[in-house]
Amino acid sequence: MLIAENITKRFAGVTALENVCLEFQAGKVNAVIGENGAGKSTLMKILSGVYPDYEGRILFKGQPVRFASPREAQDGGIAIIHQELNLIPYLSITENIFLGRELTTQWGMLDRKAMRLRTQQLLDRLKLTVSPETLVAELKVGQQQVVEIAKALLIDSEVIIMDEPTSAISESEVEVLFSIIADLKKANKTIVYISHKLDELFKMADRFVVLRDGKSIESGDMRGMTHDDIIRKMVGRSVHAIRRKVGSELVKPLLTVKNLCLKHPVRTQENLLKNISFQVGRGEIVGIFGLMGAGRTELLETLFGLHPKRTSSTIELNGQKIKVNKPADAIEAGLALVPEDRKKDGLVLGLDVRTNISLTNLRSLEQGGFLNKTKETALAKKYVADLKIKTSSEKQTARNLSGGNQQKIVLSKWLATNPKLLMLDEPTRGIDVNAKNEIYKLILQLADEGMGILVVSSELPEILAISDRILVMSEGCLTSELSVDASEDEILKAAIPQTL
Amino acid sequence: MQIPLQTYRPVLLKFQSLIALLILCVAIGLLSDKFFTVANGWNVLRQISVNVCISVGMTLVVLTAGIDLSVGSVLALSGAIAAGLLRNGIELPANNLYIGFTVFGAIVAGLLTGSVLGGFNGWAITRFNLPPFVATLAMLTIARGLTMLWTEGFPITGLGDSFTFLGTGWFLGIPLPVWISGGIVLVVVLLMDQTRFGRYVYAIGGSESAARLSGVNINRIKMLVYTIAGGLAAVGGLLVTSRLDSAQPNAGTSYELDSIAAVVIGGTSLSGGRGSILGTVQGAVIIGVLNNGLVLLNVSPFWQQVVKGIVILLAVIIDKSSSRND
Amino acid sequence: MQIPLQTYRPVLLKFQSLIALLILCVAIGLLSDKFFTVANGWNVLRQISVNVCISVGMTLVVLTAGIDLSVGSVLALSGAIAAGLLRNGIELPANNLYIGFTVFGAIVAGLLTGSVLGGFNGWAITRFNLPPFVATLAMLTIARGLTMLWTEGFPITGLGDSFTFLGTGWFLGIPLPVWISGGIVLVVVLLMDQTRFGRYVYAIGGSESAARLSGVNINRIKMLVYTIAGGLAAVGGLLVTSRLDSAQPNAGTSYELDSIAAVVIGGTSLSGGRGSILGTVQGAVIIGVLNNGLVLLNVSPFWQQVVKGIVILLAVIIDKSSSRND
Amino acid sequence: QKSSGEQGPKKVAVIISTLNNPWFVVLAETAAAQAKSLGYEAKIFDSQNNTALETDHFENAIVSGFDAILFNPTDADGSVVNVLKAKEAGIPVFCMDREVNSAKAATSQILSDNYAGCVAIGKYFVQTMPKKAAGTTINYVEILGLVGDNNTWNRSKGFHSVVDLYPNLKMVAQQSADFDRNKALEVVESILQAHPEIEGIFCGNDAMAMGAYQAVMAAGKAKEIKVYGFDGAQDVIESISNGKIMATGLQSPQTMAKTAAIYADEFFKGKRDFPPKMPVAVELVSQANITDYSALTKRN
Ligand SMILES: Nc1ncnc2c1ncn2[C@@H]1O[C@H](COP(=O)(O)OP(=O)(O)OP(=O)(O)O)[C@@H](O)[C@H]1O
Ligand SMILES: Nc1ncnc2c1ncn2[C@@H]1O[C@H](COP(=O)(O)OP(=O)(O)OP(=O)(O)O)[C@@H](O)[C@H]1O
Ligand SMILES: O[C@@H]1[C@H](O)[C@H](O)CO[C@H]1O
Ligand SMILES: [Mg+2]
Ligand SMILES: [Mg+2]
Repeated sequence: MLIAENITKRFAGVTALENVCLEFQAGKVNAVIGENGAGKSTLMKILSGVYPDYEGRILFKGQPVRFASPREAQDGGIAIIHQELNLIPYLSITENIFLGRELTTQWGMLDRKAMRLRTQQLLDRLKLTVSPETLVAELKVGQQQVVEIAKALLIDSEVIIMDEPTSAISESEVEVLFSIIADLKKANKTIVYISHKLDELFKMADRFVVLRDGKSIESGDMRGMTHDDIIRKMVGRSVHAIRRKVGSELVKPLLTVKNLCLKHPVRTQENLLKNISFQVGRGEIVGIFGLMGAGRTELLETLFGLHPKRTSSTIELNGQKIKVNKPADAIEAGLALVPEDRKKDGLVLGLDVRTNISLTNLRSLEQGGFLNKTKETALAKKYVADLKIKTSSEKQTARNLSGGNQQKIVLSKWLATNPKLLMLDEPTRGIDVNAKNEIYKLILQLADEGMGILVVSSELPEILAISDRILVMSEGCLTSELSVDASEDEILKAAIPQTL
Repeated sequence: MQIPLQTYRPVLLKFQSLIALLILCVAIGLLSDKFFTVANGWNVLRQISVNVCISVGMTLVVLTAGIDLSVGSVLALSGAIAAGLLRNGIELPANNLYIGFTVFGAIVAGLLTGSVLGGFNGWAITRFNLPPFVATLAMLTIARGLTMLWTEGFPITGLGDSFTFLGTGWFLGIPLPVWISGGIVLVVVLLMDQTRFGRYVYAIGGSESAARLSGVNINRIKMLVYTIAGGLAAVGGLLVTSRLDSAQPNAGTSYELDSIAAVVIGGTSLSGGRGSILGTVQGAVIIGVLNNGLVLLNVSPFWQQVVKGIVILLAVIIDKSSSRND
Repeated sequence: MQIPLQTYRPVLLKFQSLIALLILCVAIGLLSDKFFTVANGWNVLRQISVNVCISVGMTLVVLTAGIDLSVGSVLALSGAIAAGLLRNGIELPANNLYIGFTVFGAIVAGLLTGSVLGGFNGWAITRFNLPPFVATLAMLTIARGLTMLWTEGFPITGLGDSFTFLGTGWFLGIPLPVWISGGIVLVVVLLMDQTRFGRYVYAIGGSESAARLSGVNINRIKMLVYTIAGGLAAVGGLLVTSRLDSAQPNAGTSYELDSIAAVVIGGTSLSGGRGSILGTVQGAVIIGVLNNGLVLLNVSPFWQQVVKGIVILLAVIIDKSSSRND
Repeated sequence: QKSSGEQGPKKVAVIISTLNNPWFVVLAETAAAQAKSLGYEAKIFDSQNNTALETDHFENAIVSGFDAILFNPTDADGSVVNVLKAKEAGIPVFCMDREVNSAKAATSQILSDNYAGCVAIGKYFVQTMPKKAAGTTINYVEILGLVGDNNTWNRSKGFHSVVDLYPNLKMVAQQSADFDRNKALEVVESILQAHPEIEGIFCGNDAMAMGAYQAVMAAGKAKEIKVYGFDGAQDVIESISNGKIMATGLQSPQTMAKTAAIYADEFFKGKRDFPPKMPVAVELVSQANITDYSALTKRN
């Protein structure tokens, strides 16, 4: 159906793809697997017309094609859901879905009604219950990703490329997506599917293609493959998943949160977070699970002093009451937050690795009012080495690193503050298995050294793999506190909203 | 749970600066009995009509996250070209040729001038990927220089009644400049609200890369936007010229600031993607009412500048706090 | 494989506009034998020193993704305050009090004026979350009005040799304004490169939310940045005043455009986070050389503006294409 | 249609091309002060050199019931419509300093003759340039005001109408400094690099003359290069008496402003036959006659 022959793509100084040859078959889900930075997205961008300049040849339905723009690819029958969200924040869902393909009346005016109706149908099909008129900016990341999916489904394409479509959506939405993929398969469409969630691949994919360091390594049938097989092909060696030894020794309380409330920014009589109380022990890893919009991110943000005017709570750290009115207070007290949106909140993408790592820590690098660059470089080098950050040097711009490595920088900058309590919001979103494992290892090691850790994740396996204890949130309330032995059912039950 | 938010936010957004405007009007009205008179109303509307034309174009530019500093000079050159052609036509002594221009011909030439200069802005910005600030700053200087060259530094006057009617006439009890600026507002509101072009303008400003990936031809839309902005500056130039029966070489100096002020006071974000034409019109009205009111209230010219600055500040602060939601 | 890229990219970035500058100099040098003389060199440097002062401050502001339109008026007011106090002191007839000012006292008062006005900009922007464009546009008007009020529209002249030495004197064979602007450049380069403050400025412009999460006190840094910008505008005001031996009420009009032009030509991005002080200095030199060259070549005033616009355009296009790497 | 006619004092509007220049501030303030001293309300409007803004002022003044306008036009042609508009509304307009190109529009025009003034300066310029052997050229420079301003050209033309008759006087550079002191300083600094040999600089106003003189002095050429201005500004009069600047054309804004206000007063009292044009001479103040003007060297 879609064949790539000897595709090579170079960016200034980097060869992202080198002589890649592969084939995607119709009526099948073709998984593309590979580590962060392997070149998956680059290849997809070439196939979908985003990068018109490349070497090599693409055959589509037996014909050589060369798309000059995304538009041409779309018209030719190739749709793509990009890895990065590509929505316009201040346009509505309808406007976004139809962007570039607006329906018009015979007067050349926009046919709003028709577009709205069609959008409503798509949203229904995807089970997203928000009005088509909602501005995308008001949607949570997960909901936005659903809109991206809707956008790709709008036109009837032969090939649908999905580059990590599930990185931000919750399990129930994943189910919906999968049923849609099944339908598409039945209609003999070609699905190209990229995901770092191996479980999904086993559930959905028919075939796989492996990319490693910009080269096509191998392809074949998913049937008969095991987790380890896939990982070995991706990484080039085997990686062992980690699990925390379940130790239930008594832990000393590190963080105590009592009656934390957070008001809604507009409707001030309403609470987004309601009377939340919990503890985190020294050396303990507490996982917070919840569905999209449960209020987990807001909880971490509140603890970190981002909403001082809307908060009421009592917080103790090491038995000392602390007052956190701004992030600087939080850092001072020994808190650290690895935020959900690493590109926007975690990093200053335009600055280099060294500057990003030192940003939280400049005070300690000062000498007589000036920054000691030698010390700063040493600090950056230490973390680049410790966390095995793949970068050409500590002077590389953060933007040019792959997702997993960017996340490691965010971790570094917080570890450099020597926090007592590390809060992680979706720490492994969009990160490949190998990097994920390294991050898990790091978290466990930090806990062993006595740091308290609070991890928010939407991935149950992740929560189960690393937590000592699990808190479940739903609709701004803490609904349950469970041990790691809890069954998935139990956890999900607590996470499902009561008011529906 | 998010529904109520959505129902009232657009309302707030659309009428962002209305509260500030109302306060302003009431305050001036209380202090001067001349303010709330029909004659003064038409006065204010006629006075802002040039700024409205320019600012509508500026809004489009700002919505794409651009800026157009050249509007004032483009206004001057367009007006001067129209006036010059109307007055003197084109003489080509070499070929023993003389081309005369009717009022209509001169107007078309003026509009073309503005559109071509605007188009040049768009071309420079898209072709060389220049920051709009620099490209239009260069055009600010270039168009002013061309105006000086064309007029040789002297105003071009005596343009005839049918031309000056444009800027001074009345139709159905409403001044012609108000009809013209009102018509432009209407057309552009429709354009922005009801057509693909409008969507794309918002989309480009909201996220250029996302718009590109959706197949929007960014360069074409930007070209169009700057061309329209140039064309509307030319309309402003024709209005000014016809109102004065004279094309002044230094017309429009620093109009870009007033125009951007109208856009921003009207709630359009300078980083693009958010805002509205009607907001801009309100912004222009605020500035117009302020200028008018300060004169009616007999504020001394030196104090006027101070008061004007303070009122602009307050207007935007009131907006901000009345539409604050995070 | 990425190494060569990194080693030359910073170089390119730092000297972005150097190529354009070189071409410009060579061209002028070929056309006029007076251009490459020591005296003319000092001339150009002295003439740009005011713009350099202002533009260094503007660079900080732009790096935080802001803009400061008020620099010209702040310059005027600061110069006028210093000159007025030096000339007339403060008389409080009610208390039968007269406070005289030494040159030093007047200079401090001028600097304070600029800093306070800049601080007010910063306060309005951070406290009410106003777009910097609007807040500083308001200040542009307010400070101009205050200047008119303070001077009553008349220049304040006759400031004495020790004051005018600041703008006209020489020290070790170098004009004093060049020492001053050079010193400022040096200090601010150090500040931006070697201190926490500099880092925070870049971080805020790169991503305000990431900076906030990293514990940076955004508001404090912005306040500081605008205060510095105001203070540096005041330095410019003192230089102009002392050079002319006269504080002109309309000094600095439209200096903001020249200053932003220097910043942008120097490669600083108006969306913040990227750029450098040294780039800005190059931008200011380009503008200065251009102004000087056009006069040396006796280009007619009409054509000057056209040529200036075209050269600015070309300078930025050359930059863009010579530093294009993605 | 005038509502405020009956009760309270009559209102006089002083509409001035720009207050961004002390010369006009004097004009405006004298006019307003004179009107007030005659028992009227007076209010100053600043057109900021913008004819369109001036139109707005006229409209606003008409609506808010002013009874007379003392007017300093931004432009001889562009301002005609405004004056006509006031005339239609029955409001007398008295032009000060600059004229409008229409015989019947204004009630009276009290004018300073820029052209004639600069003819006088031109003559003095020719006299004071060094006498050299025939065939030797003497180089000079002209600094123009705002190139879009008609006074700039009236002055330049008046000057050249004399100086161009002398072929050995050669203008080696003509540049604009926008009537601005700082710009003139910088422009002349640069010109002195290209033409160190010049012997005279004629400037379109006094602010520029001061800037030009400062550049000349900084270059150590105060002896060789003679500077001429126009306006009769305070600091230039002083500089003439100190031997720094050669000459200027003294316009008397005070006289013009006072006359205009007095005319308005007479108009209210019923007088109608005003001279359509009332020229106020521009006096040449020079090194030769500065002693006659010594009273002016102190601000009153
Ligand atoms: N615009 C660009 N400029 C320079 N280098 C780039 C650019 N885009 C991608 N790269 C580089 O190309 C390589 C492949 O990147 P790509 O995004 O295709 O990886 P990926 O397999 O999709 O990774 P991930 O799983 O993290 O999404 C990486 O080394 C990346 O740094
Ligand atoms: N700025 C805001 N304005 C209005 N409502 C908001 C805002 N930010 C968050 N909310 C609401 O607060 C609730 C909690 O959001 P939060 O981001 O904490 O959820 P979450 O559990 O982290 O979900 P996710 O997995 O999507 O990150 C949601 O219902 C969301 O709609
Ligand atoms: O006389 C005045 C002043 O010289 C001013 O500088 C320009 O305009 C003239 O009318
Ligand atoms: Mg990818
Ligand atoms: Mg979250």
